[in-house]
Amino acid sequence: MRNPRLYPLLATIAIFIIAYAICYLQFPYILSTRVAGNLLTDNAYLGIVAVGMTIVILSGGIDLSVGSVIAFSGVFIAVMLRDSGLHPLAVFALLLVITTAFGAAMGWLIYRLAMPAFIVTLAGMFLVRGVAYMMSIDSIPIDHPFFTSLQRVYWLMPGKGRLTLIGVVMLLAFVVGHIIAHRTRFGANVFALGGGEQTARLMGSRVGRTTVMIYAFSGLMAGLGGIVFALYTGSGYPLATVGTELTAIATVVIGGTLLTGGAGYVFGTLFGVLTMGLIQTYIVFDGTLSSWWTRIAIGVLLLAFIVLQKGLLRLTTARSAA
Amino acid sequence: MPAAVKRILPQLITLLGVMVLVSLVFPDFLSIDYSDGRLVGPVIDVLKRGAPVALLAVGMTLVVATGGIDLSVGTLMAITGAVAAAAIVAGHGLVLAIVLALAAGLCAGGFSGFLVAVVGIQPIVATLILMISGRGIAQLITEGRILTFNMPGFAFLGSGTLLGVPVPVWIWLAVTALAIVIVRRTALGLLIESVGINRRASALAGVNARVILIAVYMASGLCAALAGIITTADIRGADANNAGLWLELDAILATVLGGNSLRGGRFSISAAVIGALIIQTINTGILLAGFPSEYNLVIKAVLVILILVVQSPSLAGDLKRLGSQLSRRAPRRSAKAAPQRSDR
Amino acid sequence: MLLALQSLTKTFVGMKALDEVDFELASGEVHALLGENGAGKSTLIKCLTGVYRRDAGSILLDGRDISPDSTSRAQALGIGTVYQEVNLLPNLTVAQNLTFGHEPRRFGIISPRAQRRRAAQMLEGYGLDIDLDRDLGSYSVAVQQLVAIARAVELSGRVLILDEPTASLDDREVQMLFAVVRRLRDRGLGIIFVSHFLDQVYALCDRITVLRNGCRIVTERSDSLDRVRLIEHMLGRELAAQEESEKRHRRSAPLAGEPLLSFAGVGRRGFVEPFDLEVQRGEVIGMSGLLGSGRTETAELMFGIRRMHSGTVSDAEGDLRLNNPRDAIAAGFGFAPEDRKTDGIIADLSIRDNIVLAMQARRGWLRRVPRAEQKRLAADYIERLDIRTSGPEKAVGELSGGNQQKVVLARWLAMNPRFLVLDEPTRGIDVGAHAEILQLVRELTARGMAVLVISSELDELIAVSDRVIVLRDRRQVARLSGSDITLENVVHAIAASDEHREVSA
Amino acid sequence: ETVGFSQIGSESGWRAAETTITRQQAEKRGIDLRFSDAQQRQENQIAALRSFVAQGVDAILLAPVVSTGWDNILMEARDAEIPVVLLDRRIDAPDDLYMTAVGADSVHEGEVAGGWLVDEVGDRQCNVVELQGTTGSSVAIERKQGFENAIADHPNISIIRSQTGDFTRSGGKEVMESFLQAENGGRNICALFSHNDDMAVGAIQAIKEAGLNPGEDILTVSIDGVPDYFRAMANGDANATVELTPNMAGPAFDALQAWWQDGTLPPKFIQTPSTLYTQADDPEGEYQRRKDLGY
Ligand SMILES: Nc1ncnc2c1ncn2[C@@H]1O[C@H](COP(=O)(O)OP(=O)(O)OP(=O)(O)O)[C@@H](O)[C@H]1O
Ligand SMILES: Nc1ncnc2c1ncn2[C@@H]1O[C@H](COP(=O)(O)OP(=O)(O)OP(=O)(O)O)[C@@H](O)[C@H]1O
Ligand SMILES: [Mg+2]
Ligand SMILES: [Mg+2]
Repeated sequence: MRNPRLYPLLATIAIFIIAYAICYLQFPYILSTRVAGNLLTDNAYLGIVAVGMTIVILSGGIDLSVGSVIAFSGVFIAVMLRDSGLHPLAVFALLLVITTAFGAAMGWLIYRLAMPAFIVTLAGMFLVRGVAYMMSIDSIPIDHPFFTSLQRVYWLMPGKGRLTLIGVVMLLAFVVGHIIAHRTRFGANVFALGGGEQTARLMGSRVGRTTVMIYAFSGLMAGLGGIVFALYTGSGYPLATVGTELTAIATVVIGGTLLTGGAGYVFGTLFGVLTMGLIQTYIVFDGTLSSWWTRIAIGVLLLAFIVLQKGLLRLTTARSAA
Repeated sequence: MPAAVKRILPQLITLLGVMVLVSLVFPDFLSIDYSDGRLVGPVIDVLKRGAPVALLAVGMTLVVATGGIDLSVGTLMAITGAVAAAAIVAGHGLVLAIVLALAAGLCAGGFSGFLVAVVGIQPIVATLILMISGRGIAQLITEGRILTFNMPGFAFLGSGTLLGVPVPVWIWLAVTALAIVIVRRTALGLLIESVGINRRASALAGVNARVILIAVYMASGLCAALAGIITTADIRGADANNAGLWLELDAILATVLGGNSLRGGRFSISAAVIGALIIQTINTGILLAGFPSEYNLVIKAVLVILILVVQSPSLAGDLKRLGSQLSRRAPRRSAKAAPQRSDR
Repeated sequence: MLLALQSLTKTFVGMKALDEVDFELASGEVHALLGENGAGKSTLIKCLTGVYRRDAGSILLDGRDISPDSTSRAQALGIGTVYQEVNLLPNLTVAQNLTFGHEPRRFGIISPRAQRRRAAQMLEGYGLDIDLDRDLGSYSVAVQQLVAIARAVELSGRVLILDEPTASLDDREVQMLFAVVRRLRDRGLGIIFVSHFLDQVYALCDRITVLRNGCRIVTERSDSLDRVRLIEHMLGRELAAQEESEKRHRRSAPLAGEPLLSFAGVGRRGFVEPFDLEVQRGEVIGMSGLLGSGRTETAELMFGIRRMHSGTVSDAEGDLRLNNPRDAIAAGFGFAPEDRKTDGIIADLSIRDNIVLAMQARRGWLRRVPRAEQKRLAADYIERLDIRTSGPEKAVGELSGGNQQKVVLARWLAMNPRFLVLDEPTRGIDVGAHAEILQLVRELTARGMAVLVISSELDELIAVSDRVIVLRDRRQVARLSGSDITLENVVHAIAASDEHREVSA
Repeated sequence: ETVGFSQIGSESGWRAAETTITRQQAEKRGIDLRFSDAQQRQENQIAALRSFVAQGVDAILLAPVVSTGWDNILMEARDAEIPVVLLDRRIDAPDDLYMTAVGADSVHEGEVAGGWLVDEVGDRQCNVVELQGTTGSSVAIERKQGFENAIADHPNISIIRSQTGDFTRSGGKEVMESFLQAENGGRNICALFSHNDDMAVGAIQAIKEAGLNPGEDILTVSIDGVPDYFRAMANGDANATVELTPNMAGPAFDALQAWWQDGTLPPKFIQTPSTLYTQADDPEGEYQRRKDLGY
């Protein structure tokens, strides 16, 4: 491979394939389309949010509010469908407008106050979950006919696996995210910001505008992730997806994106998400781990992935330098 | 005004402001009684309840000064608390229990530091790993239940009083003072700052960046261990599932409210500790005010955002510029420092 | 007038960087902006392009008032700029850097192929043979500098601003740059050129404006302003003493006897070919070569920044282990790196802290350098190196480029090493300080210190060195000493192809 | 037979005991239990259920973290003809989607607790402070509801302060401290109602440290029946608790085995008893009986 930029991505993919192979040796059933379909469906909301998170992290920022935004979205959809009589599509549109605006507002604060994104989005995280509580502290089922029919859309793959609508939405989100990050001027500005705000500014990048757009995009993706999550669970619950932001960050990092910004690939994140999903699936298939061993196993496997990736990278860069 | 005071002035003012605000919704906030040889009152509660976050903030400030972040501290509280409780339940003495807990904190911090400094994993991720799996380790020690113990000596660390003041307050005061002395009376502060601002240039100047990095994470682990001991002693039991849950976020928040930049560099421990007190004042204020609990998060978030806006340096710059524009109307052109965009 | 600045004023906390400066740029001229380190040149440029918000004054382009409030605005107005520190993005590819902000697009989607083609066009005429798809950061400062220039040239419809563009270029690149600049001038652009190399200024520029302490001193045609008067304008004092010291060419034989250090077969695969070098006490070794010939790499190997794969280093006492910079420092080495921004300064720390840093690191964290001692050192070096600052507590990042370089030098001088490696020590340093630094190097060697100087400025190298080593393709190809050190010989050795190996002694 | 068990997590000692007992029950009956811990996340539970379905287990035990959002996955299980038994909490779904639910009625628990207080104070004026569970959790909402039902007809009893203690011991202690501060050093408080025992244990410590006598100056009533609370009762520091048995798996396995044997369908809701324990019910003995159950 000529371009060293691709190494982290390739390392991620290689490790995912190796891991899948190892799981397959132990539980052959893991290679069925059923499990593969589940992997996409179960991680759809995470993947969508992770696309937004990738863009944010590429710019050198971070967005801790996404987990709360998902929960808020669910509650919002549930409450609106219950109380307002609007069509679900109208509710979705309204929701996306709200979450995008919320993201934009955070971006504006980050830029205008020159505050670290970590803190502004942390406050945002409290705020949005708080608002979700205020709308309803109870969990609310969603049973609009259009909504439930959306939930049941899937294509049956050979081997009885289901490729669900939300799984497809996630894959589309990755395609769109890839184009935005790697093929648009906005994307170039994101990378520039990640490379250094000062420098980006001197090169003529409009930092303020870019920052606002980045967090708006993340808000949009979190809103979309919220819709997908609502479809997935069919309910709205203010306590849902606590800590999802950390999982999303972990997937982005496993996907080979540098947390310091400026380097990475959106498609790497897809493999990060799948890797996380694989870890979960493996643990469920195993079925013997107690609560605490589950946690320890997740941590250890994460560490193993990251260290392996580091090692692989070092090996390849050393080889290419020689 | 001495530089040290000037540095923490914004935080002090904010703290005062928050206290005034709380006094508005709960007029008795500032009242302090003396009964049974100890001081009681909401302010004392703030000082005492603020102990864990204040302690975490001390360690977090050092980590943040190197440009890192430590997400594992909340989990470390659970681990160290579990270690202490398990030691006590197993019949070991007070001293051994404390020593084991502190050692566990040091080891765990050393592990994070190793991942960051030697393996080269980014701090958020390195400590995230411990944050996730560490709680499993703590649960492993307690087997998922609350490990209750009965040892008045240990409980004293959490709920005792000394000279009328709760022991946790003494502990965080002492640790803060000690940390400040260590970093400012030696060259450690300078070395930490230089590594945080430019690790490569520091290494080229001969600074042992690796050792410094590992050391700050160990310090953070140690602070977390103390916080864990206090929380465990306070409820006389190790609650592996809940001890320190999400406190790392409060600690980071405190550090930032203390005016420390998450990008690393210049830091102030005392300001971070005041930041912790600000957060605790808000928390206690919410409890005292008696709003329904579903409002807790919104109130906290709004206050935090408000404080961030008020403390924002660029906002101060804008105000100054506004002022100088006004005064420019006056005949003599006053060329007051107009902060440039570049110092963002 | 193409561009006119009228009574531009800019104040930083506690100091006036620009004081009612007037400046005019005609179309079709190259206008040099000169002055000592910290005179305000870069500040003027940054006010002009909207990086800094000016306090007062107006900026007219074609007689119309423009007030660029951001660099993107300035670019849109046709003002292209190369800032003093290379300001490109190391994490983007060369092609992305070149086309940043005006990538060729179809339906809003960037086409990488067109992007590459456009980038290749932009780089034509600079003699660079580089992979456009690689990260810019993987190239040397000089390459980055050329890329930055190519980018600015492309962006400048009306005005091109070059702030010390030649600081890290060698002769060949400089000539290429000049050819490009002249072409643009003939097309009617106005060009602002900042440099401390007066030869280049006289070779290229039509008019000269001198700044001193934020005030404009003079603007004159370059053919009517002679060199001595120019320098006097810059320094604000008579030159006599200065010239004296320039002339005093000391090339006494280095103190003979046991070598201070000997490097034997030191090398690293794919990095630096094994080489031998004996360093004598009190000598100045110059290291010369083209861009990318491996000079910096050699220095990094010597200082333990990269581990060597072969060879030994020894002094009178025996072998030295140089696994990292700390080992090297313990062995009495010092190293002032080429890229001061990333490898040298700790931007947010004060001048005092930066100067004592290496010393403190060597003493260990427990034994703090006493405060009084720190203050004395800082005051001492601010005075000796003439660091322009409002005080020792100013953050180094706020100093002008040349003054930052001096702080890095001071850090190592304070260590009093026995072997000091200076990689491009005079980059971005003004005439006055330039002479002072060379003078300092001589004083140091007189006290027994050995110095290795890497410099692209051959005149300087020849003036100061007792011995010159020439590198090509990461290999030592020539060593010159004594009277062999002449411009001609050095240039010959640098340029010679492999048949001319006999030059090497 | 293979049974998949999707547990919420291990957020409390009670939960840990439920897990322990479920494992014990499975072992006793020779059932191969596939355990999956969801770390308090519904999405993990759904994913685990999908995996169970994919693996083709014979039955699924589900302790749902939240009451809504199960329709789809339960339908998948039904399509695969895998019976699902809900443990400990009920859900908001058509009841043909699961076989049965084993659990206590949280509203009823609150009512029992409230009823005890009503009997205890008689006509005395009584100000109650309430420690809520995690905001938004159905248990907290329902226990609060039940308690309020019980005191609704007794104007002499009123809840004067109510805050969340997150079901944790330290939360209970911290919130109780602020209650004491806010209510005149606790002198205005006549009783404490806590949504679980862990918080109550913390609150009891706070009351003691404030120089008051829990169990006398402030009556305490709580729900769950964990060992530490029984010990507090034995010491006279606490007054009453409503037990929530952690043995949900026993009845669940009974129902499953009956169904496997001859296809008998159990009732849709198997309610476990919500027994009230007071100081008169040999708390020390209850403590001894429970202390090794993994709480
Ligand atoms: N961001 C800043 N904050 C405070 N002071 C500054 C800042 N930038 C520049 N200065 C000060 O303004 C003065 C002018 O600096 P400037 O960079 O314009 O000098 P220069 O002429 O470009 O020098 P050099 O030749 O060394 O590049 C210097 O004294 C410097 O210390
Ligand atoms: N003209 C060029 N074309 C392609 N690559 C180059 C060119 N110049 C430098 N490089 C690359 O830049 C890298 C860094 O070179 P290095 O900094 O060692 O050179 P140097 O001799 O120290 O020169 P200088 O210090 O003047 O930049 C080299 O590995 C080389 O591959
Ligand atoms: Mg300059
Ligand atoms: Mg070089």
